[in-house]
Amino acid sequence: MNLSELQASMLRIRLVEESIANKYSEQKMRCPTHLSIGQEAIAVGVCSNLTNEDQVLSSHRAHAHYLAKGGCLNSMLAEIYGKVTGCSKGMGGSMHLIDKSVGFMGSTAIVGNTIPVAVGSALAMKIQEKKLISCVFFGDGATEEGVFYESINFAIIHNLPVLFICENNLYSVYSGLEVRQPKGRKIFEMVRAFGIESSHGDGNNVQQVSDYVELARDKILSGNGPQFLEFDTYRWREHCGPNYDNDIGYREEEEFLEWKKKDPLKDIFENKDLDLVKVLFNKFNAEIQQAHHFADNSEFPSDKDFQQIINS
Amino acid sequence: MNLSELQASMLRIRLVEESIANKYSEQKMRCPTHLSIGQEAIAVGVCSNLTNEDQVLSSHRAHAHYLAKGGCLNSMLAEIYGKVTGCSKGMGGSMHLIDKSVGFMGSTAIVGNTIPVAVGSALAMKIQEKKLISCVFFGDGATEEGVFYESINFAIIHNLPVLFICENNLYSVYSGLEVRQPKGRKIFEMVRAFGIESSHGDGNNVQQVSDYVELARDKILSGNGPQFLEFDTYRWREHCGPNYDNDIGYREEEEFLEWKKKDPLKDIFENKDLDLVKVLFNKFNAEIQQAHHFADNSEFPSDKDFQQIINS
Amino acid sequence: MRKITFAEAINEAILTAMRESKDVITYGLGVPDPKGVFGTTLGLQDEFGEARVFDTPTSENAMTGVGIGAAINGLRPIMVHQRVDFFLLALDQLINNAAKWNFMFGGVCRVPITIRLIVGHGWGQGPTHSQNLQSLFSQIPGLKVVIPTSAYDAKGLLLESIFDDDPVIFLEHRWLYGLKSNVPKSSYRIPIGKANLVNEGSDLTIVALSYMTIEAIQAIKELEKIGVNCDLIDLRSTSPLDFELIRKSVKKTGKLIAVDSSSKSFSVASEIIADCAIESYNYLQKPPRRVALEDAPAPTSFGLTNSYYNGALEIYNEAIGLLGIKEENTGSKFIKEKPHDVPGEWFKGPF
Amino acid sequence: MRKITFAEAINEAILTAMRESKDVITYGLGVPDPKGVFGTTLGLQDEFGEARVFDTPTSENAMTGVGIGAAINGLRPIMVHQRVDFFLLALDQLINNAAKWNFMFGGVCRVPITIRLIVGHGWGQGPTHSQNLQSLFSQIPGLKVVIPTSAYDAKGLLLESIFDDDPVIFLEHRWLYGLKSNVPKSSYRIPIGKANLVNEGSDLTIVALSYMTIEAIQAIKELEKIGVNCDLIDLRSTSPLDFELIRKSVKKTGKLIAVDSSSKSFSVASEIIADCAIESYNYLQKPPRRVALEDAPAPTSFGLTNSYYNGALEIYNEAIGLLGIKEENTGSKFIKEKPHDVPGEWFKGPF
Ligand SMILES: Cc1ncc(C[n+]2csc(CCOP(=O)(O)OP(=O)(O)O)c2C)c(N)n1
Ligand SMILES: Cc1ncc(C[n+]2csc(CCOP(=O)(O)OP(=O)(O)O)c2C)c(N)n1
Ligand SMILES: [Mg+2]
Ligand SMILES: [Mg+2]
Repeated sequence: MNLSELQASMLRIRLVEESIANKYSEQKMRCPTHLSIGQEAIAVGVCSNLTNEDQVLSSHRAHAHYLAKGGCLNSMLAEIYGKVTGCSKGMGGSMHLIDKSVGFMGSTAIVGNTIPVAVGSALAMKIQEKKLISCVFFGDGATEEGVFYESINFAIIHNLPVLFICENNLYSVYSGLEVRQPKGRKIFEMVRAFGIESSHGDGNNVQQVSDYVELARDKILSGNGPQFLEFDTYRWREHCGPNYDNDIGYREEEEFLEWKKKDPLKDIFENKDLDLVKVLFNKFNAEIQQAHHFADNSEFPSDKDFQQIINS
Repeated sequence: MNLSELQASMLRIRLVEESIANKYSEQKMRCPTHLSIGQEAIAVGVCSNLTNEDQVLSSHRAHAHYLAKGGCLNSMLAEIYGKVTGCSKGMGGSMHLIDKSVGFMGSTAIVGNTIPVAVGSALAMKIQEKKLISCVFFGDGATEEGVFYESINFAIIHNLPVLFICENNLYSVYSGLEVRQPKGRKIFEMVRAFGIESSHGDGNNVQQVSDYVELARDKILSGNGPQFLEFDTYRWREHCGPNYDNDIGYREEEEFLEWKKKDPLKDIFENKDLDLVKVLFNKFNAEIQQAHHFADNSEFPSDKDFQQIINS
Repeated sequence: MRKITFAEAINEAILTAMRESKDVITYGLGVPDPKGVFGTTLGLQDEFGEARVFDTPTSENAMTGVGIGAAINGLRPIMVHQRVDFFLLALDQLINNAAKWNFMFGGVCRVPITIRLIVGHGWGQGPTHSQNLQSLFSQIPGLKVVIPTSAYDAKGLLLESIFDDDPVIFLEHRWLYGLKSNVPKSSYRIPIGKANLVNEGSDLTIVALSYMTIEAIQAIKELEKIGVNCDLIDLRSTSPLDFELIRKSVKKTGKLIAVDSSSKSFSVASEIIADCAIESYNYLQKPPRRVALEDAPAPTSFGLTNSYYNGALEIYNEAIGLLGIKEENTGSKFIKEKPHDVPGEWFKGPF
Repeated sequence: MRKITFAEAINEAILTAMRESKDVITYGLGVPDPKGVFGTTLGLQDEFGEARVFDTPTSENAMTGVGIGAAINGLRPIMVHQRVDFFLLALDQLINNAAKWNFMFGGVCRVPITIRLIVGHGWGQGPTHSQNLQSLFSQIPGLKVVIPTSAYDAKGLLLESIFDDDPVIFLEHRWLYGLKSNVPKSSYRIPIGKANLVNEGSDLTIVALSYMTIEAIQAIKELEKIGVNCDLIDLRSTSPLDFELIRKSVKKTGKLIAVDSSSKSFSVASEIIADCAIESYNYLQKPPRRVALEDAPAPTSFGLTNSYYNGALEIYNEAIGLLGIKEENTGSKFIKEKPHDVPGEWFKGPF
């Protein structure tokens, strides 16, 4: 994928997320919803290096990962609308996305708890002698869970094909790093001391992310063991929900503006070829509008659907 | 405490443990019992630097820590015999020792789960503005539990007066380090990357242990934050129970003999002043015999005692 | 007397306790943040400082152990989690340590910790943000489990819990937060283990808890209209559980409906019915009934939650079913003025 | 037919499963060590290699998640823990993930993991090495909970569990390990959810599980001597629970005793009695009874465990109490030839 394809993919995700933000107040998407606006480069930079058989697991903030991996947009929006056409048939909502056909194996709502699951996927790949990797996305907050540490430990011992991607956006809900982690902690350096190869990059630079991941995937597949990458980034909107919340006092407007300058999409917005950009906008917006239409007009799951799932 | 006091304390612990091993087959000590024979230097070196108000928490292998901290011998043996005169009135057995009068705050049977408790003790000391430290003993196996990592993280953030003592005896039950931790892992180096000051020493050299702990305690009390010490050592007998088990195949007799040469008590056994050694032996053996007598002749807790405890 | 919300009552209880004793500390992820755990911890850090009120890493298990360590040293920690579900990470510390500590050390070391856990409901909270685990906690000897309904009870029970010398699980249903009742400004306590007889009647005993009590109140009002008068017992705590009051009531009415917010098997409602069968066998005139959820995880979709959850209507229907009243005779209706998945019109998501 | 022990039957079930399908893997702390988890995992690593049979770090929570990840990729992991109690560290992975995974992804992703948990008993196992948590697991929708008694059942049920497509908690009572029964060498399966009618009689229904079934068998033999004939039902699994067989039996006998190895409140015994009160009300001739432990942690001391635990004698006494038979008429005795805290003469500790 060349630079403009990466950018197109980011733009599509941004527009999907903004459409959700815009329509959230219609109160048809009735579930907790964590937007990735501002963090698109990591999802795209990572997934552009994965095949459909490589696997991804993710967290509560999963939309970008799901879409970057190639997850079906209609199914994602329908899931957020709670419809039976959703990827989880309406059982899971925004925090429980899955599209096995493209190797997106699931996202869950409990911080950190897909990390060992991804390691287990890698274990299966190793036992089944597949030349694939398993990749898991999580935030800076998730690295505080003991299971994070336990999972990496096990992955190293068994030399498993797993890529850990930490999206460090400085916050866990409204709590900054200073109340959650030691001063000066560099996550990627700490984990290196666990015994895993690890690097750190600019999470708003899609090309850099992609380059790091390409290298990491190669290392994994040539038997160098699990790899860890930490990327700095920033969430633009509130932790959960569609709004901006720099006014409520847990972070400064300046900090936000500083990061907005580093918008992963800035190259596209500053692109001279306005026509090309316009074409992309129109194409994606049409697709997105259609997907909302699909979701909105789909049926809710019936009690029979529910029974079928719990009794299957 | 000068060298010979440290040695005397180790000898006393060794003799207590051997008395338990010798009498275990009488089937009066009816509970899982984890002996510390071979590991006495760490317990003694650490506790000789603690005051009665400093606190200690420990694990399933707690006899040495309890005795080194000054815990009552009669109460410990009575507890192992399941008697109401035991430190836990017979409710807990060998794995649940407590003697609050000397700051021994408890030992438990679940690997790693007193580590955060010790951090909580340190938190209380900080809030209550006491110039004390909290100290926790655990094995190499316990460092694999996520709660170990979480606890150190929190202790660093809050700069708590806690001393972590890792007794690395190479095994978790019958499992060697190679199946549990990455090759080349140095626990004390890994935790340094968490953000805690950390060192590593010879756990069979009581003077070295004591020197390290003296320094660490000073650092903690002068506000330098929590400290971590890893000591190498070796368990001589089976994981749980009174026997030797080098024959069953999880470790080599040579390894054992190698470590036996490093017996923390070798100075005392090689001491020229045979009379002094004899006096100590006799004194301790008399005390220990009396303590077994006390324990053996104490009453079991009654159902009334049990009811009183659960309804208190 | 002034009316305040359940959330305000919780906040006031903590403020009161922290003023009464410097041993009380409050912590948890988000405790000092601008939202203050749905308003329940607002103002605490300002008044009591960062040593006694603090945020935490996402480390549920260690933070529980830390609370235990503080508690055995004379502090009275209050730990808060935004959802019960997150606390499943801490069950080793809860069950192997907190619940057993005083026992396993022969009664010489109490653990006065209070663990506030919020139960999610509606607006797509789904399978891992709306579990009702009261019977899981209640089955562990050594724990107390408190589950208030009214703002008045919330304040009095939380104060009692904080000053109780044993570990207390304090379960707060998200939908109660906006409900108001008369709450004295003073410091008062409600004993743990005494249920509340919310309504008296001789035809039927209904036992409920937490938010389900609110639904049951609606149901018994409609039942009154058709001449059915109920004892309504709000449990207030599920461990200890006030079997005595229930037995007394069943002795009078001969009929029992146990209402629970959890799935039905192995529920608090099951325990109540079991006790009734054992202890009140001679007074029971009809088979008891259980109003509880199907044994399934909670679905997320708005299209499913209406039939998944029970409310006043289901309680009402079980009551008339039990009493043998034909449904067509009643004509009763429970019209919902708001979507079924929000606690009130004011709620617009997202959690 | 040859007789083998419960432990040998477990071992044979795993061997059989691993030969039948290369998807089956077995892991846990100590699995390949010389003791082989009380003999149940001996020989596995030799035959199937280090990729499919391996030891683990003491990381219960992650190792459960790893099993889930392997399971959603088509493997059938068997995870082993030497004690149930240690597994409390893993309840987030169990309850929030394994139990709900297939549901919360709309039924497209099953989790065929089997989790073997050993229940300690006696010889000072005490508060954190002998918990009986079957009702804790059973109350979680999405889990199956299997709890075999005989060696025959152990093999057939474990094979069924391994090849079941949902997560199964497999509870093995330590005292059953040495008991022998006829076990075919062949691969056979016993369906999960069907209880076993161990004995037929029309006077009384006794429902038991796991080791308590062994005690109940002794009790009913003595009861027979005084002319009391019992239906004895061994549950085999507590989720799903075979209510149908129990209802059928109670319809015949009109009397029920539910025997459990856990503390009494919120127990499996409670659930059985609740169901009986609801569904078999019209057939119940007497108040049902529960034989279960006091609501307290397990004490360690030999001086307490005798009265803490129930056995054949307590079951016998509840039976004659329920039937209104005067005790002095019976003269029955349950003489113990061994100390009460060991499974047999051969047992000399330490765990
Ligand atoms: C175990 C657990 N604890 C707490 C929460 C509440 N919670 C939801 S998202 C979140 C933030 C986690 O921060 P991070 O991992 O950095 O992800 P981010 O939201 O920043 O993307 C928290 C604490 C949860 N869902 N699970
Ligand atoms: C959570 C938990 N997992 C497993 C066990 C079983 N177990 C008891 S002691 C022990 C060994 C732990 O090794 P280590 O921490 O190195 O201590 P050591 O026995 O070597 O002193 C284990 C695994 C336990 N008690 N608790
Ligand atoms: Mg973050
Ligand atoms: Mg060790």
